Amino acid sequence: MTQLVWNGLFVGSFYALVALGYSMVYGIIKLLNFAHGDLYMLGAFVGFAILGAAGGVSPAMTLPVLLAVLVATMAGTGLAGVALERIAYRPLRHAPRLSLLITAVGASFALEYGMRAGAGADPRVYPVRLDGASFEVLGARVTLQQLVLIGLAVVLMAGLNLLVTRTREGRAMRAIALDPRTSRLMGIDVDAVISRTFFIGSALAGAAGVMAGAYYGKIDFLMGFLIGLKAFTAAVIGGIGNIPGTMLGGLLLGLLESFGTFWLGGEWRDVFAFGVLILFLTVRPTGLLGERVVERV
Amino acid sequence: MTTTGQPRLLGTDKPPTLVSRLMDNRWAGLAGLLVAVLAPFVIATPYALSVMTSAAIFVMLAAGLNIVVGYCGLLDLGYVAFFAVGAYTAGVLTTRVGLPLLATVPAVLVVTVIAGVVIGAPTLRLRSDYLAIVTLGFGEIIRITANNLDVTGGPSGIYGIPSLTANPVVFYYVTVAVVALAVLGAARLGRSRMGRAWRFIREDEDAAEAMGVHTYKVKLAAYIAGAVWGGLAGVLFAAHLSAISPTSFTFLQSALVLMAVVLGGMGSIPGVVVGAVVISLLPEFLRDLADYRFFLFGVLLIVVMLVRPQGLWPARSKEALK
Amino acid sequence: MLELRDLDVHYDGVHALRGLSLTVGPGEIVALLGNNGAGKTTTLSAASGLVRPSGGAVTFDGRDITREKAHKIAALGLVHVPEGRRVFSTLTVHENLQLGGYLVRDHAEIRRRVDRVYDVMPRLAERRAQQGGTLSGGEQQLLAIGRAMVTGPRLLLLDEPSMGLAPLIVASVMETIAQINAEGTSVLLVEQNAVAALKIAHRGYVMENGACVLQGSAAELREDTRVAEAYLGG
Amino acid sequence: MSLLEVEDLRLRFGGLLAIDGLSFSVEEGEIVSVIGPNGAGKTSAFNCVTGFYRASSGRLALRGENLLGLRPSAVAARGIARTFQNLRLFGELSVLDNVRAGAHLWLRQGILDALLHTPRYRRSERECTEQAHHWLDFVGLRGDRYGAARNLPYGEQRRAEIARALARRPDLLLLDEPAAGLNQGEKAEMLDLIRRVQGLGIAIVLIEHDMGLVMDVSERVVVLNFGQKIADGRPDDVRKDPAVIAAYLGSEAHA
Amino acid sequence: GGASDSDKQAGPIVLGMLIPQSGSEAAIGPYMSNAAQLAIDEINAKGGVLGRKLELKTADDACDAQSASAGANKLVTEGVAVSVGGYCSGATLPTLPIFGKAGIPMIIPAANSQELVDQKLKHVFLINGTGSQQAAAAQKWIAKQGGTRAVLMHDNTSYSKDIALRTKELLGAQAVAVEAVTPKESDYSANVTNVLSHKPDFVYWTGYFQEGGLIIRQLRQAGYKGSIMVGDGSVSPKLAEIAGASTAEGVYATMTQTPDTIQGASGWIDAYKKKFGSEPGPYSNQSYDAVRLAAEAITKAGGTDGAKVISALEAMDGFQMFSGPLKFTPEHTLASGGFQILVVKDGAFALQDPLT
Ligand SMILES: Nc1ncnc2c1ncn2[C@@H]1O[C@H](COP(=O)(O)OP(=O)(O)OP(=O)(O)O)[C@@H](O)[C@H]1O
Ligand SMILES: Nc1ncnc2c1ncn2[C@@H]1O[C@H](COP(=O)(O)OP(=O)(O)OP(=O)(O)O)[C@@H](O)[C@H]1O
Ligand SMILES: [Mg+2]
Ligand SMILES: [Mg+2]
Repeated sequence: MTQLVWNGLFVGSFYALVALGYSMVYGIIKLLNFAHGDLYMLGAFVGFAILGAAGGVSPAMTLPVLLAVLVATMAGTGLAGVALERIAYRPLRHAPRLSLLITAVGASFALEYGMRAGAGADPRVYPVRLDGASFEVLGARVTLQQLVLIGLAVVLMAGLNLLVTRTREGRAMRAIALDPRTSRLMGIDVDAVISRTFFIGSALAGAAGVMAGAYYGKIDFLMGFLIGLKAFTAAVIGGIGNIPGTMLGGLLLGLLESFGTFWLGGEWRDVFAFGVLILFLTVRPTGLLGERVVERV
Repeated sequence: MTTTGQPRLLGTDKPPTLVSRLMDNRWAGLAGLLVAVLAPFVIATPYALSVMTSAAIFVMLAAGLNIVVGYCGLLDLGYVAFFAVGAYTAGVLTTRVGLPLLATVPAVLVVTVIAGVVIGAPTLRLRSDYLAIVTLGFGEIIRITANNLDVTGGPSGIYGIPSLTANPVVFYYVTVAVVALAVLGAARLGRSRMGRAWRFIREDEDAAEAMGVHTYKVKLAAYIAGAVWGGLAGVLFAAHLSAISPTSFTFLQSALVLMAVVLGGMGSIPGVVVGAVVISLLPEFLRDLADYRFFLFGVLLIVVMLVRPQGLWPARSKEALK
Repeated sequence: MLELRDLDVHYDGVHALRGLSLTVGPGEIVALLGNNGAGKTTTLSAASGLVRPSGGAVTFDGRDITREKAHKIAALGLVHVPEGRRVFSTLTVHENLQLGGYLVRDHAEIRRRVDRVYDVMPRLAERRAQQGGTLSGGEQQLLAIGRAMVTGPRLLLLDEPSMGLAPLIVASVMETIAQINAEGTSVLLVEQNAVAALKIAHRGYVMENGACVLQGSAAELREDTRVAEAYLGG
Repeated sequence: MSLLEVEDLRLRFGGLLAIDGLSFSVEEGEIVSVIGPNGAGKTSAFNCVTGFYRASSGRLALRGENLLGLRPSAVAARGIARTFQNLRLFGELSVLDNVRAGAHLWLRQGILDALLHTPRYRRSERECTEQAHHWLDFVGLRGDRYGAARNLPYGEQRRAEIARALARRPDLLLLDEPAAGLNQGEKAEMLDLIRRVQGLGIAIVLIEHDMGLVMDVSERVVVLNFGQKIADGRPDDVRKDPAVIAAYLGSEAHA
Repeated sequence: GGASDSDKQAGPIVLGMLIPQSGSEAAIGPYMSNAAQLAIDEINAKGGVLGRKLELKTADDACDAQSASAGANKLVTEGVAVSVGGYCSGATLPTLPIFGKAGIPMIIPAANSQELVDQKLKHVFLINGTGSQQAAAAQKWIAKQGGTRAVLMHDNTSYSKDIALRTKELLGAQAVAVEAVTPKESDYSANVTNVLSHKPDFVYWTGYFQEGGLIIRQLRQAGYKGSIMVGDGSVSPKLAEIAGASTAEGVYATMTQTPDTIQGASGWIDAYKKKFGSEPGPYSNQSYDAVRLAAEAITKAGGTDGAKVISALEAMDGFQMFSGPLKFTPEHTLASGGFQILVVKDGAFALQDPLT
């Protein structure tokens, strides 16, 4: 039982990390950024390349080296996200919002199959492994690495939450989401704020990519697709644009999958998870922590 | 996003040009149909026929989704669910029960309408973003269920579905005829009282309610119409391929249909047809690029959208052309 | 201070401004009157960078801002309160006001200005935690004006600030505008309530069909028969 | 029996009692104005009547038929049409299409008619368009009726909204600040328009802050303050009511 | 195909190959096409077939019925003589009538679900061991190892599920659970927890190496000490790499003979590596064999006429393939699957037991 919970929380924290970027981007420009999962994939490959270039890593140094790689990768995918926004999304700022969906899917294809052309279809195996002994906590088997990864994820998420709720930058993001035109009248540089949002969101995805690569060991050019979908789901469930909600959404999805597998078996897992989510949304149509939007007439 | 200072293409008061007149009245439709009818005379290899038949079916799917997304503004990320329901219903009834294909059509209609109601009824009260995730979820649920059940043949699906006719050329023409009727029907619905109500809802639900539009029922109607179009397209699909399996009904398929609608121009029938043809044929044209195929497909999508942000053939209000 | 010279604005197919020229001097309140569709809103939007003129020039403090981006213009101190209120609907009243201070780095200063708004508009103080979108129409209008006050503008463009306000409040808002002006902010005021506008304005323009057809001091305009007929209610 | 009866209506938002025991009635063909300070609850009252807000308690009836708990479209079907304080046109649709929305309830046309383009379909479409033009003429819309509604200047959008409501052919029309954003000359036109609407036998409830218009056009004025009715009577009486002057008009505003 | 023989007499003989090059199974495609190309190059170097060169045309089936159907039609249009592709069963099924109508024989190297041969189509030949053959091998080995509580894991695709369910049937009470996983994910801890809750002593994974590697690793991390076995889809050097060499040590596999285990075939691997810069993978050897078999059949038939090639294939007896000497059953499946048990030793698969 505790094992199920722990499994769910651990996977869920990955979902949450990826979902955060999704949620931020969705929150600010209402874009279903299908390419977001592919930035996660890109992060995994960038980390792989950096590690490969750095040569062998002594086991004792694994964590510090990984941290350095993590930061470098975050910068890399962050910039990639910014570039993506610049090229494929910004010119469509005034087009119907679903038009962006096309360029997003296009970007997703381009990233996936571009990576395939560059790195091959074969999966790659990370040169370092976060292997370690496990110990029992309340009957669940836990490894130190898992704790470190979760800790890292929590730190990143908490920082982000502070940024969005407490700072003027965060207020600007929310204002742009509601009314970009009026935001400009307030002196908000809408383009710059959106760029920064993409940077942060993509950097988080990249971080998750490296962490997944180092923890699970295997990466491939399609690894972002499924997790992208799940991140989207988590973001929506949590209440779009709401950071703590998104985190909860990710964890909830992880738990649902874990328990769904246990109760109904792996083949019905997603039916269970989606079924519960749909039921939940029909009862609470604004997601876990979504703002109740009172539309006045 | 809210309105911006940039002028939009929609609803201009420019006088109609010859081109716009040609583009938006029935001539465009007839010309499209003519192209479809004459195509086999130009190229009739099995490959070309197969691809063209698939494209026609895809057009029907896009026309159906256009009712939901383009007219009514409901973001549906699981449209392929209805396609699957139609295809599987036809597949199961022909292979397991032994009905001829045509005889399955009434059953397919019933089942898709039920599916539309089941999926739509509890969820249509949701805001668009949430509706998107719920439809996506339903799409996945349908696919996984088909993958897990025995009647649906599990992961390898159903095979040996009888076609309407053994001759691919004849089947192509049957498909074109059905699809043409479906497209015409969708267009006519769009120009009716119901179609206008869909658009009112897309623009402003509250104002639509104030005018007496029962938004819930009208949305459900859009959903059911979309479901029926999707289901019938599924029957054609099953007959065309003779074998169906869950891999044909993934989320990616839903996304592709949605792309066809948006790429062509949401709410615009000629646009949606063009979009569907482009989305289904482009990968075939790029087939010879092997490894670079989908990379280029992606890049092209971006480029096309940057050049024509409103879609290839955007909707214009009927009045704009007068 | 603000000068619009021979401004042309085209919307897709519509020639909304046709060679419009006007100026606002330092310390002035200038009223801009005109019928529906005359192009008043367009004039303000062109000045604040929300629409791109197709011809002519906009200068602010001698600096050409014709092609400047809206947020840069706002940073220069030219602040536009748009038509139709446009409050941020899911942000609270307080957050809306804080956003007005987006460009102000000094937290204490923002707080001072927000408090000042609460002083002048006690209704907003009562509702500080209510979502902007759920305010009544008039309350939203107050919020939009209050939000602009927090930006600390040097030139304020107001698009129909009295719209939807109760008579008592109209008077007090006009007083507030005069007060802000007295403290050194210039104002370009688009108003349908010409009586109220000309009461506080120094000068005024009358627009028709995208161009100015009449200008003069407030007193001159009040005396003008055409103005009286069309805008002052005979 | 009155056309519209509102009795002891209450509406609560969290701690705020936005409408507090409001009662008033509207007779057939009458023009009643609702005035009051900003935030008094006028728009909220409209929203309760039209089903957009669900009143916490009270009674609402049109010709004796209950309205409480109906969804807005059902209220509209009973014969009430409205405009919105913050304009709610269908922005991307043409002005004409906007007005066609008013025809939704009386247009007789089935799905099959539309699919087969039966004579009935053609007839009803023609009638719908004719009616739309008729009402646009009626309100005197000057702007381009073929272009997107959101491109109209503000004042014209107001008119288009009224045309849309009229195309509904209501018995009762609720207008929320129709004269906001109009100048004196245009207000005079609005006054005329309201009178002409009344001439069609349609009763009108009007929320308005322009006292000139209110005093000119209304047969009765209801005054709200903090969700409560503080006065109800003929314009001349209400104008002199000290409570109304203190809460709303101010000593000089009725000049 | 049969029809266009006369005018194509002089040109090269074209073999068609449908493989996934995009979509979720895209990683598999190159293993198959590379190996096929290798065989073709070898044959051409020896002078080709009947004096004509062989040529390979691939088409993407994306593991999806519609793409597969378009791709098959494309190959037909391009005049292929024999189809040597087919990987996903669901995508291969709709191509059967397409090739059938054109009279083109199909030698299917990978897809092996029962449905492919259920229709008793004359032109369809499977050269991969069937699910029941592999299941039989698995059952034998599990019994031999004394496994009493086996859990079968599959990835919910037809291939893998088929093997798992057949094995379960053969094992009877010794199979305590079947666990399905969702392919293409990274975290299988929920499945692993499930599996371990049944206290197994033998876990048999019938899917592919990508997930297989992760599952082995996560099973071991969760403290599972019993035996692990994988199906032929997981037999790849990548398996041990993903799982971690030490973790994968001792993992069994059910597999037809592979180059590693066939005497003298190590040269084949080197040739493959030299040409493509990577190791061969799943279905490389079957694809290689499919081409060789097609060439042999065409030679025997004395031309590319479909009916004659089919007869030649049916008559084939003792043609040496990786899986052993070839003979088709009346169903057109391999008479003997030739499954053996491999084991991971020092990070590579080695023969453990030929199960004869
Ligand atoms: N986005 C737009 N697209 C096309 N035409 C527009 C657009 N915005 C305004 N117009 C047109 O430009 C002209 C000027 O409009 P503007 O809004 O500036 O008038 P206004 O004087 O502010 O009117 P009002 O008093 O009603 O607010 C009008 O004819 C209007 O129809
Ligand atoms: N959804 C809501 N949630 C919370 N408070 C609300 C909501 N809707 C209205 N209110 C409050 O109820 C009060 C009455 O609002 P209403 O819109 O009815 O005022 P009004 O009389 O129309 O004012 P105005 O003349 O300014 O339009 C206001 O104080 C408003 O802030
Ligand atoms: Mg204006
Ligand atoms: Mg109001």
